[in-house]
Amino acid sequence: MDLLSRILYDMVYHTTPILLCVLGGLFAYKAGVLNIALEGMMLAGSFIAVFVALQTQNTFLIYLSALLVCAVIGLIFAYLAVNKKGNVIIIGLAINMLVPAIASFILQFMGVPNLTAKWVNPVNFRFDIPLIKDIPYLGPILSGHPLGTYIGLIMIFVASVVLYKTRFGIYTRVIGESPNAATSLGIQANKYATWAILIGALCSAVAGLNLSFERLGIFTNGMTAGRGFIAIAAIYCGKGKPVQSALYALIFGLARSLAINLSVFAGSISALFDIIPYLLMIAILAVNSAYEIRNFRMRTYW
Amino acid sequence: MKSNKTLINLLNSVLPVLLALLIGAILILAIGENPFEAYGIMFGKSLFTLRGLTNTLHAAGPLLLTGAAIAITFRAGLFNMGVEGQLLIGGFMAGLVGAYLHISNPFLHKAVAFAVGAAAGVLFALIPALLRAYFRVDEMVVTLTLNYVMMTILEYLSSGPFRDQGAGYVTTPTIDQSAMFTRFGSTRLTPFFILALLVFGILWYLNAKTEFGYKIEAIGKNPEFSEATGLRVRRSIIMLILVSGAISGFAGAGHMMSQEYKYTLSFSGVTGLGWDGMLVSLLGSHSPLGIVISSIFYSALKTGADNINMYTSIPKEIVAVIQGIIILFLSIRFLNERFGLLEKLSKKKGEKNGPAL
Amino acid sequence: GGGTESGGTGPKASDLKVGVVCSAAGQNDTGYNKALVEKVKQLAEENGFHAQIVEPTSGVQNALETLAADGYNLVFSMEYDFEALVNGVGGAKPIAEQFPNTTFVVFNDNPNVDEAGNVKHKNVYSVLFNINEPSYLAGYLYVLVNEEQAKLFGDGYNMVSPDVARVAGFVGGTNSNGILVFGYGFVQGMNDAAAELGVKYEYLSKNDAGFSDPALGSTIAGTFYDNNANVVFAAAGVVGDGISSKAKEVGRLAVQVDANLDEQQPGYVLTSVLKLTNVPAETFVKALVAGTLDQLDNLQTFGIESKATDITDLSVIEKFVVDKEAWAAIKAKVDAKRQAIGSGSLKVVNVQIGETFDPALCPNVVIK
Amino acid sequence: MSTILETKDLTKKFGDFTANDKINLTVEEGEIKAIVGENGAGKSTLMNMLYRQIPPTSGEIFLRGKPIEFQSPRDAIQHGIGMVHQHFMLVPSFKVYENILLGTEIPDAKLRFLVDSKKEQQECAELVKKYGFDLDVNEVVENLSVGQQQKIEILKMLYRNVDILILDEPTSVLTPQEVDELLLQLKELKAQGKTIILITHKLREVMEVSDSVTVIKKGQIIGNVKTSETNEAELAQMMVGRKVLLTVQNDHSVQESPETIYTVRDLTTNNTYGNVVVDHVSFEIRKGEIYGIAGVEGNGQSELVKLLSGMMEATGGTVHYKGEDITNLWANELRSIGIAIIPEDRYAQGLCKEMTLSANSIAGSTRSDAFKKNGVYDSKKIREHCQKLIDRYEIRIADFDGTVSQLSGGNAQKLIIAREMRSQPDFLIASQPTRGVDIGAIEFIHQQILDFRNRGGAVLLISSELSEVMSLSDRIGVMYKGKILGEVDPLETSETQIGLLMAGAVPQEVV
Ligand SMILES: Nc1ncnc2c1ncn2[C@@H]1O[C@H](COP(=O)(O)OP(=O)(O)OP(=O)(O)O)[C@@H](O)[C@H]1O
Ligand SMILES: Nc1ncnc2c1ncn2[C@@H]1O[C@H](COP(=O)(O)OP(=O)(O)OP(=O)(O)O)[C@@H](O)[C@H]1O
Ligand SMILES: [Mg+2]
Ligand SMILES: [Mg+2]
Repeated sequence: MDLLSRILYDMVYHTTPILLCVLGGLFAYKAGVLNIALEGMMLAGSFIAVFVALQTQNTFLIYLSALLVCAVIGLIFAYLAVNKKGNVIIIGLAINMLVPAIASFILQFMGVPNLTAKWVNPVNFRFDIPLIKDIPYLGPILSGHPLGTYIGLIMIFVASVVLYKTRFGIYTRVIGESPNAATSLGIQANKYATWAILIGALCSAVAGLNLSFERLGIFTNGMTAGRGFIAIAAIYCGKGKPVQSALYALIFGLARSLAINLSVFAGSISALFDIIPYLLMIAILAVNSAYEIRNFRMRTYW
Repeated sequence: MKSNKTLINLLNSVLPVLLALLIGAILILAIGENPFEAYGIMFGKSLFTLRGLTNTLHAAGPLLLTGAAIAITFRAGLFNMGVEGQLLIGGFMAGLVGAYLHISNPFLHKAVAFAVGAAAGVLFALIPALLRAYFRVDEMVVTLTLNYVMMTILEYLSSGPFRDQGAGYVTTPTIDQSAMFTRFGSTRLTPFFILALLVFGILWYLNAKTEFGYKIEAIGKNPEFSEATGLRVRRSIIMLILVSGAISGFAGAGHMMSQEYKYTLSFSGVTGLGWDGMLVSLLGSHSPLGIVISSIFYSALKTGADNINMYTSIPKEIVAVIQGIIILFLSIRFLNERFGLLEKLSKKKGEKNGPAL
Repeated sequence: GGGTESGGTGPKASDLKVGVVCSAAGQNDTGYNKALVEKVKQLAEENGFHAQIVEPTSGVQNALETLAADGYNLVFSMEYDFEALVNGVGGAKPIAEQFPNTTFVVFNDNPNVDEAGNVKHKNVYSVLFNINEPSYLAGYLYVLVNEEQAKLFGDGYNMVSPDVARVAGFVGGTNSNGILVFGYGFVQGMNDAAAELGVKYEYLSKNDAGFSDPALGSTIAGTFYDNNANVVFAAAGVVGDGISSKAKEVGRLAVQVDANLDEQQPGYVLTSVLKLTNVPAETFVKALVAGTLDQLDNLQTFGIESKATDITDLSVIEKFVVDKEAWAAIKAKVDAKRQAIGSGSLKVVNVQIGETFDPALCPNVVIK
Repeated sequence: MSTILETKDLTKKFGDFTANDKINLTVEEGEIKAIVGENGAGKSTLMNMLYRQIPPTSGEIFLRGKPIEFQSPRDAIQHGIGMVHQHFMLVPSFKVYENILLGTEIPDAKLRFLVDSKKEQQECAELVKKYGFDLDVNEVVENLSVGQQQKIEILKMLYRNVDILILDEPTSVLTPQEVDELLLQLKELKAQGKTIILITHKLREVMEVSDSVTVIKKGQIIGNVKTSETNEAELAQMMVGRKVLLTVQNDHSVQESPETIYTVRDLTTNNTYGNVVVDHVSFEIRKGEIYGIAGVEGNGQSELVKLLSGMMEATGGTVHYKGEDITNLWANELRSIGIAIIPEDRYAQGLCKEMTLSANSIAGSTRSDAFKKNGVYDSKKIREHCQKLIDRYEIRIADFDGTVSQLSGGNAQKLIIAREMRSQPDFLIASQPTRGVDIGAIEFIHQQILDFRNRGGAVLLISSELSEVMSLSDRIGVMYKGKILGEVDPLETSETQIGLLMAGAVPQEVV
């Protein structure tokens, strides 16, 4: 693969986990719940995936268990945040603390630094999409990825439809934007908020699974390395709109891919490449809202 | 009524801890260890021995400050998540001052380091502050992302330009003795803790007794009202974020000069003092007294973890688990203002002789 | 108290207390801590003394102080953090001075000497490993193997033929002498082999990959393999796991460090550069039990002859090679080099003890 | 006519405060029932219980004679009871039709899980036509005027074809035109057989549309009368418990001094979308004069007030006060030179609902030494100050240490006025001072404004309540499309003439 197409391929590769978190997390965002536990949920997903992969080679089981565990975490979050009206930031931080703690407790117990499922060979999880792979330039970039990536890409479309074309999506947006309207019409805010959070959890599961299992067959504690927070940032930048938010996720993917692919030539300074996506995002945000408020004469928009 | 409220608040913070400890006990039993011994050591050696207590207070110092830094912004409705980054840059700069500026006068040396650290915090906070105030950019996103930017930059600086070449791992040179806080006797406690208390006290006073506090409350609860009644919201927002940045930078500098003495990639610990501070502040529901208590409680947990793996064969990870569970439970109120049952009571008696409260 | 002292040499073994303060990687790392911890535990079993393993959460300093204050006789400090121990911080006296009855052992550096080169504290021992030497062997081995790849590797592999390119990659955790020492030894080994065969090699490196993110490791390795490297030398903790799995993915080779990780991805890990901390552990504990610690030199260097540092016996990769004669020949050559190093006739640069690496001395390796 | 809705000893307690006390309300089928009462009397609470927005503490509700136990507003709607809240419950970013159908979306014929927005738009368009509203169902709600938004609320209920429609203060935010329109529509609905319960503070409206009136005071029903058998004065007396002057005695003979104190020249600004909303507005106010600005809501009055109260920046023009240029000064600066402001929205700009009474009582003068002892706040002084305001202005409170949210609209408004007057200003900007406030309070507030004028103060009065402007002002400027179309003297101008101006007719025709 030549450098350019490699960079683009890696862009997709690095975007995947963030993209999944974004598309899952934006439901909670729209429902007015700040879910900073994406990070923890993703880590849980990546842990369980490899952990189960050590017991069985049944991929279905591996996916299932990762999804289940994250669903449970999601439900806990939802119960505390929605039903118990707990402080979402505390809950989120707590989960982000708890998951790695439990993981390292188990690692400690097993007496290993990290989990490696030797039977996993990432190549076997990549597959080409019949038609797409033959598209001249796009083919090699979009094709030949693991399942998680395709789920992510499809989710962009799915999320858009669900959010704007189904009752669930509509109500989710309502309870976030004007809870009073929801209650005054007897829309059960709690139910929809819970589901919104749950979707985030499930997507994080796939994200984590992609990170640890599909890519490496390895789990190391803290391997999510803040991707969950990046996802939140992306969601906020995209105002929770699926396509926009996905684009922001893509920016990160691109910058990350650039950083790594160019570092071979750039040397140690390449360490600083990693900050490009963040600065880029902030710049975009600033320009965006600077444009939005260009004829703002109001002094009270805080 | 009032006393009742405080009782409930107390219960609301004690119950979760007990519950979490219970779960922890089960875990410890499960791996065939003795919970009582574990807890005995965990709390005994972190609160009820001089060495332990002083260790705990020592660790509480930075948390007090980061907690306060979070509180003043959160209460003003500003979701400032940048304390971690501001603390890091503060600590880093203080570290440079400590290592490269050789000021023989220990007092002066520390003063300069603090000044530089706080200033660094302020400058770094300036970005989200201005973006928020003049461009309406969501401060949460900006601060959240800038944390990573700062971590990356500092990692580069500490492993490149400012690296201690002798060292076998990434670290800046150790700061001069003149920049190190000397401990009280054999304890780890240093004058920095007193300093932290002092700063905290001043903030508390300003908050309770001056327009500073009024601004925070008003802007937090109704910015439009605040603007209409002449509080100059834009200015105030900038001011608050910068103050928060200053405190965070100050905390970082203190941590550098009283604990770390050099900038390493694990400068602010596993969870990060900034994030710890956010928890401390949230758990203390942003109230001064609450923050004091929760910061001490939280650092007791930390030193407790240390003792567990210092004196027992129980993996320290289990303490982290308990820690997480406690915080998880603390996030919700187990009891509402009037206990659940009293609520029902008042419903029943309601018709006749008014509610029970 | 109680029992009579055995031959006046220190207290009874059962009264002894040995502590290990692990480095950040923890006692279950890929080998550096683990090997020592397990040996200490085993010896504790055999000699019936108490061993305490500590993964410090509030600083090495606090851990050392606590153990010493608790009257531990021997404390291994695995972390690269000597300031408090040797020089003292925050106005406190050096820990070594505060607790003269405790013996401290530190690794990977010799901080215990002043400008004049005199030992500062009698009760502080420094352990150095000459991992530059096995690294040399690894580099030497790789070139030989790479040149013979056609004979050695059957299907399942996807090497870049020497006629296309001759490349090796190196991934280090941090840009420090402790890490670079691996790379330079490796380069020197490559150079000698390349010189013998009259070929030129390229050497790609990323020295700041950290020690924690295998995903990163795998991507970096990926870029190296894309640039025609047939081997990537991983000296970056668990980042290496990602590199091995990448090697397997693309059907090429990795070289690991610290413990014997050849089984990590059998057939795709060429060898591991061993750094066996259990050897020094045994030396010191035995001395402690025998009460002969003070007879040891305060600087303990473990070279290839000590068996504390070496490359693996290659038994794992051997199962995968096709042409056994060619393989035997290669092994013989490597053994010869091992002899030469052991006997001191071959000198490998060791940047960890302050020597400087001069690329000019390795004309056959182009360092990118 | 048969009874359609009936409550028996319906009671609501908030903590230890009884908002509704054994209410026995009877509503006949097909009538328009008006419910009046002072702020905080318990009207909204009662309605919220009928609609099951909040659960009753005790008591029963009978619908067509049968007792009903609703669990949620949804139940209420299904049983044909709909409510339009005083504070709208719309989703700003949603389109009109989406809001109307919220909760009863139309599923796609084939793919059941999708909603059929095509069909939805059609149905809503038809609905709008059927009831003769003028609305674009594809418009996004946040760009609509308050009046239009209210129509959506009503349509929301009509779509769910409720037989009983509850409206809580529907007119308090409407322009005169919109009010008339609404009242017509209510009659129309009644003609179509709907039963309507109408809460309002405006007795004129009560007399105009209602069939019967129920008066609530302090959470209890103190009277049920047929509209035909009563009059405004009587109702007013029932509500407040004393005689009320429905229009204050404005002694126009009080001569304003010739000295102009406040001058606005060509003031101009634009809104967020960049279109000019205040367009070269000029006027001047003399000492001892009330200058009224009349105009249909949404013709730039709000923006004008924001400009003059330091909440908005002018793109052009100047404002002079006592000779000095105060254009684009900030609120704090305006206050420091003796300008008092009664803002348009009491809960948005005037008060902070979640802050204590005393904290609100020092708003705007937080720097004043009156509340400090050696440099820092002295809570004793502050509390005394607050108590003074409460006593002097007879503000009805439940808990002194409680928050402002305990106050009813009227009392909340009183608190603002008390606070602003306390600073002894020379110039008062009063915007919609009596919106949503009961007549007792209205009388009081009007009196305050006049007294201030009579003490030689100057007042800028902005109100969409034409009668209010007419009765208080010494001069009236009429705003239309951001311009001041003309200035008239209330004494020799009729409401219709002003109405013409408000509708945009050019001045010449009037003078
Ligand atoms: N959720 C609540 N909690 C506590 N008190 C409340 C609550 N809602 C209303 N009240 C109190 O109950 C009383 C009646 O409130 P309600 O809304 O019925 O008044 P209202 O008649 O609608 O007044 P207005 O004419 O201003 O609308 C008020 O004094 C108010 O302070
Ligand atoms: N949670 C609450 N606690 C105390 N009082 C409340 C609460 N909610 C509403 N109220 C009071 O009940 C009264 C009626 O509420 P409502 O929403 O009708 O406002 P209002 O009094 O009519 O004022 P306005 O008509 O100007 O909106 C108000 O005084 C309001 O402040
Ligand atoms: Mg009301
Ligand atoms: Mg009202």
